[in-house]
Amino acid sequence: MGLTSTQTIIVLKEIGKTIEDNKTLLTELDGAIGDGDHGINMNKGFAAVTKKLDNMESEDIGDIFKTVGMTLVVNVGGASGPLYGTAFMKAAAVVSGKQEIDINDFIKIMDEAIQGIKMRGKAVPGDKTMLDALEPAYNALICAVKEKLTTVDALEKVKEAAFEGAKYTKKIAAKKGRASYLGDRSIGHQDPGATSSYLIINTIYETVKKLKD
Amino acid sequence: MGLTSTQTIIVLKEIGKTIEDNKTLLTELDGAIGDGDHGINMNKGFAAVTKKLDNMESEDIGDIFKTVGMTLVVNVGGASGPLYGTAFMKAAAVVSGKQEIDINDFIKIMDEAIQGIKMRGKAVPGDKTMLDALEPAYNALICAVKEKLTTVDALEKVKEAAFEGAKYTKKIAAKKGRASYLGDRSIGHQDPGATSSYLIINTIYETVKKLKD
Amino acid sequence: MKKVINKPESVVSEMLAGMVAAHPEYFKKLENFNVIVRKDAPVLGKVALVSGGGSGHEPSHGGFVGKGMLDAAVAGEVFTSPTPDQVFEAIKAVASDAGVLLIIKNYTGDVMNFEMAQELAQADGIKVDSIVVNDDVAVENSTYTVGRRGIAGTVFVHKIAGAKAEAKGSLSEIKAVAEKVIANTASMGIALTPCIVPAAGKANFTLGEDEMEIGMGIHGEPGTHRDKIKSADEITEHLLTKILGDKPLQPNEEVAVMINGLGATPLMELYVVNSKVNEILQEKGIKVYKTFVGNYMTSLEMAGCSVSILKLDEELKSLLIATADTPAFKAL
Amino acid sequence: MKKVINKPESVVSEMLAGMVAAHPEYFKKLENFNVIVRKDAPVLGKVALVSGGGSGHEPSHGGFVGKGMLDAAVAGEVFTSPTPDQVFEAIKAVASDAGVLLIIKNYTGDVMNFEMAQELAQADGIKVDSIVVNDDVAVENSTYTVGRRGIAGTVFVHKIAGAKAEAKGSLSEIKAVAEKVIANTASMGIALTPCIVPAAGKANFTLGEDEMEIGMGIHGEPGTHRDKIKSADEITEHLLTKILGDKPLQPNEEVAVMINGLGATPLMELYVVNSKVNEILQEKGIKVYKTFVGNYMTSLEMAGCSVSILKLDEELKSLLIATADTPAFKAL
Ligand SMILES: Nc1ncnc2c1ncn2[C@@H]1O[C@H](COP(=O)(O)OP(=O)(O)O)[C@@H](O)[C@H]1O
Ligand SMILES: Nc1ncnc2c1ncn2[C@@H]1O[C@H](COP(=O)(O)OP(=O)(O)O)[C@@H](O)[C@H]1O
Ligand SMILES: [Mg+2]
Ligand SMILES: [Mg+2]
Ligand SMILES: [Mg+2]
Ligand SMILES: [Mg+2]
Repeated sequence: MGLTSTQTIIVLKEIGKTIEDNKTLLTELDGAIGDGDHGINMNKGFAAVTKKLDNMESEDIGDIFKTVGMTLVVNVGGASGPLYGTAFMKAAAVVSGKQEIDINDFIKIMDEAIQGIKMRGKAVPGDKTMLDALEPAYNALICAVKEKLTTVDALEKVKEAAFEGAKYTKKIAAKKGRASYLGDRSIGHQDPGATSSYLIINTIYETVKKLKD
Repeated sequence: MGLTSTQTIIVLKEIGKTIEDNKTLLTELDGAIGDGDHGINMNKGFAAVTKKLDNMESEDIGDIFKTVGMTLVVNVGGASGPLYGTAFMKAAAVVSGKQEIDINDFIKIMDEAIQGIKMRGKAVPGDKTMLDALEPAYNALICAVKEKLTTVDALEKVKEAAFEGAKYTKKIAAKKGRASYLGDRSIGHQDPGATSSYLIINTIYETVKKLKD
Repeated sequence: MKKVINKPESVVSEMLAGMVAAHPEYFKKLENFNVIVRKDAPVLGKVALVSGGGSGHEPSHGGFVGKGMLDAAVAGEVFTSPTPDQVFEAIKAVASDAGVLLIIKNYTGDVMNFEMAQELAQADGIKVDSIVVNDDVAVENSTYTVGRRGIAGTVFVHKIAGAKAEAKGSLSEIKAVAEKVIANTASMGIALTPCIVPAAGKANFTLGEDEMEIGMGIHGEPGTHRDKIKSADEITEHLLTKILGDKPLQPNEEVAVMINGLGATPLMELYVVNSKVNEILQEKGIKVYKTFVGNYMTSLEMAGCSVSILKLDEELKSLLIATADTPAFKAL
Repeated sequence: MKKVINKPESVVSEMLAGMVAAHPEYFKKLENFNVIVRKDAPVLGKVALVSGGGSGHEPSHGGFVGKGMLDAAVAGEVFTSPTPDQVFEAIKAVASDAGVLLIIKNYTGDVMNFEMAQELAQADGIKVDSIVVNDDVAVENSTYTVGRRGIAGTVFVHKIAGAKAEAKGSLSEIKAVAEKVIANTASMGIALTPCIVPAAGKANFTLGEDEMEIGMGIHGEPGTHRDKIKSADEITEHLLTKILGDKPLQPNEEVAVMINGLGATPLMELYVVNSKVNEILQEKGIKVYKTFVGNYMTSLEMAGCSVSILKLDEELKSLLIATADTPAFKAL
C-alpha cells in the first residue's frame, strides 16, 4: 500500500469532502430512525478535521490519527463523535511514529478502530450500527490480504463488504443507539452510522486507487 | 301591532332559531376582525333564553324581557352579552306589567334598548358596532309610525334600515370593540354585532308578519 | 385542530378541575362557578385582588392565585370574558373588610362584565374598586376608540399590586401603585402562527410560511399588520423601538423585562429574543433590574412572543421581588 | 420552518447569552464553553451536580441551575449531546472537595460523552460519579438493547438529588437517593406534531391531521408507534396503564405526578390531562402528594405531553418539597 503522511492527509481530506457531499443523505437516514443530525454531526467533525490537517504533512501518521480522533470527539458530540473519535485515537496507537503505512498496518488500524468502537459503544454486529459495515469490511480485508490481492483490489473487496453490511442494516431492528427505541419500526431503514462508515471506507478505496495509478 | 306574551315568546324563540342558523356566519365575521366567537356567544345565550321561555306564557312582557336580559348577561359573556342583556333589561322597564304590546311600545323598547347599549358600551353610531344597525332601524321605525304604516309595513322598513346599517359597517373602521385594534384593517369587513342585530330585527319582522296573516 | 382535549364544551371545566387537582395547596374552585379562589380566602385585613378574563391564556389567571398575587381568578369560556355573576361570586368569596380590587384587561367585554359585577357587589355593600390594564403599544391610543389592550404587562400589575396587598396596603394605596405600574408598562408582540379556539375548530386567520403578524393581541385575532418573517434581532429591534418610542427611558433608569411566550414558542427562542433586548438596553445605558422569560400570558397554541418593559422606582422594585408563592409565579 | 431565531448555527450560543442575561442572580456562563454554572460555584463541602445534554429541551437543563438543584448544565447543539471537553470544563468549574455527580439521560451519545468526561476528570484526580436516568416505559427494557430513554422524570432526579446535595449529603448518599428516584419513576409521552431542528430546517417525520405518535422521545424522533388521535381521557388512560403496568402501585401509596408539555401544547391541555390522571389515581386509592404541570423537559416546538409518576417515601417527600431556587423550578 505505502501511504505517506502526506497521502494519508489527502485521503482524510477526501473523506471530509465525501461526508460533506452526503450530509443530507446521512441526515435524512438519521431522520427516519434517529434524530436527524448524523450528517450535520459528521460534517461538523470532518470540517474541523480538514482544517486541523493543514500543515501536518511533517507529522507522523500516529499523531495525525490522534489529532483526527481528538478533533472528532471535541467537535461532533452525539453518539458518532465519541465512537469515530475513539476509533481514530485507538488506531493512532498502532501507527505511532510511522511516516508511512502499508496494508498490514491498515489491518491493525481497522482492528483497533473496531475494538475502540465496541469498547465505547458496547454494541455487537447485528445491533444495526456502524459495526455492521466495519466488521464485514475488516473480515474482507483479512481474506484479501491472505489471498495476496493488490492493495487496491483488497480495498475494493473491503468497500464492497462495507457496502453490503450497510445495506444489510435495512433488514434488522436496531438494538443500540436511538433507532433501538423504535424497535421493529426501525426495520426497512438503513442505519446512518453504517452508511457513514461505508462512505469513509469507500473514499479510502477511491483515493488510494487514484494515488496508485 | 298587538303582540301578546305568548306571541312575544314565539318571536323570541324564532330569534333563537335565526341565531342558531347563523352561528357560523356570525363566528366567521367575528373571525375576520375579532376573536371569532360572536356566533358561539350569541347561540349560547339564545339557546339558554329559549329554554327559559318555556311556560312563561302567563308572565307579563316586562318580566319576559327581564328574564331574557338576565339570561343573556349570565350566559353569553364577551362584549355582546352585557350589551344585548342590558338592552333587554332596560326595555323590560317600559313594558313592565303589560300582557300585550303595540307598535308604540316597540318604539319605547327600541329606544330604551339603544340607550342601554350606549350606556354600557359608550359607543356611538359610526364606531362599527351593533348600534350601526340599531340606530337607523330605530329612526326608520319613528318615520314609519309617523307615516301611519301598518305594523308589518313599518317593521319591513325597520329591518331594511337595519340591513343597510349592517352593510354600511363594511365601509368604516372600527373604533370600539376588538375590531378597533385592527384600525383600518377592519374596513371591508361587516361587523358581526351589527349583523346579529339585523338578524334579530329581521326575525321580528318575519315572525310578526306570519302572526299577522 | 390537534388538541389533547375531550369535548370543546367541557375543556374549561376540565382544565379547572385539573388545576385544583394539581395545586390544592394554593387554591380551591368555587362550586358551580369557574372561579379559582386562594385557599385561605378571605384573608382578614387584606385587600383581595380579583382578575380573570377569557380562558386560553394559561397560566393567566388562575396560575397566579396564591400568596403575594391574586386572591381569585375568574375563567370565562375560551377567549370570552366571564359573565358578571361569575365575577360577583369571586368578589363575594374573597372580599374582606379591607375591600376588593378588580384587575381588568382592557377589552370591551372584560370591562363591561367586570363593571356589572362591580355594580352588583357595590349594591351588596362590598367595597370594590377596579383598574384597567392597557399595556399594548401596538394599538394607537385615542380618546375616540376603546384604546389599548391589556396583554402580558398585566402580570406585572398582578405581582406588584399583589405584593402591596400582602403587605396590608389599603385599597387606595394598592390602586395607586397598580396605576403606577400601568403607567410605566409598555408591551408589544408578534405571532408566527394563528391558534384555534376549540369551539370554533379552526383558526381565525392563516399565515404563509414566510409571514408573521405584528402587534398581536392574545385572543387569536390578527395583529395590527402583517409582514415577512424577520430575524429574531430585527423582530426584537422593531418591538423595542415601538415600546421605547411610547415610553422613553433615560440612561441609568431601571426596568423589569418580560419576554412572554404566546404558547407554542419554545423557551430557546424567547431567550434568543432576550439576548437582543438586553444588548439594546445596555447600549442605551438602561439598567435591567429583573427579567422574566416564559409563558405568562398565552394565546392557546399560538407561536409568537411579546416583550414588556416596566420602568421601575424603589417602591416598584421592592414589590416586584417581594415573596410570592403561586403555581405559575414564585419569588423566594 | 417558522422560528424566532437568527442563524441556526448561532441559536444555542444566543440562547445561552439570553439565559445568563435574564438570570445573572442564578448563574453565569463559562467563557468559550456552552456551560451554565451556578453563580456561587464551587460550593465548598457540597457535592456538585452536573447534568446536560443536547439543547432544545429548555428549561432543561440550564433552567434548573441554582440553589437546591444543579450546579452546572452543559448544553450541546440542538438534540446532540455535548462533547466530553465541555462536560469536563463543567466538572472542573463546580467540583468541590465533596465530589461531583453526573446526572445523565440514557442516550448512547450522552452516556458516552459524559463517560469520557468522567474519565478525564478522574484522571485529573477529581472525585466524580455518575447515574443514568431511564424513566421512559414506552421502550421495552432489555439487556440486549441500550434500554430506556431518560425523559421528563429526569427533573425529579435533579430536584431530589439537588435537595440532598444542598443538605450536604455525601456523594454516595446522593447517588443512592438518585438511584431510588430512578427506580421509582416511570414516564411516557405522546406527540401531536413533529418539531424542526433549526440546522435541519425540516421535520423528521410527518403526521396526518388525525394522527398522533405514541411513546415519544424528546429529540424529534418518531415514537414507538402511531395511532389515530384519541380523546384526552383515552390518551391519559393509555399512558397511565403503561406506566402503572411497569411500576405497579398499591392503594394508599403516595406519588408525585408530572404532566410535562413537549413545547407547543398549552397548559390548558396539560391540566385537562391532569384532571384525568388524578381521577384514575383516586379510583385506585393512590395518594397524590405533589403535582407539577408545565414545560419541564421539552422537545423544541413539538406538540404533545408526557406523564411521569414517582413513587414516594418519607425521604423522597421531604427532599421533593425542600427549598429550591432556580429560574425554572422554585419551591418555597
Ligand atoms: N452503541 C453504539 N455502538 C456503535 N455505533 C452506535 C452506537 N449507538 C449509535 N451508534 C451509531 O451512531 C449513529 C448515530 O449517530 P448520530 O446521529 O451522529 O448520533 P445521535 O444518535 O446521538 O444523534 C447510528 O446510526 C449508529 O450507527
Ligand atoms: N362598545 C361597544 N358598543 C356596542 N357594541 C359593541 C361594543 N364593543 C363591541 N360591540 C359589539 O360586539 C360585537 C362582538 O361581540 P362578541 O364577539 O360576542 O364579543 P367579544 O368581542 O368580547 O368576543 C362587535 O361586533 C360589536 O358589534
Ligand atoms: Mg442522530
Ligand atoms: Mg368575539
Ligand atoms: Mg370573545
Ligand atoms: Mg443527535
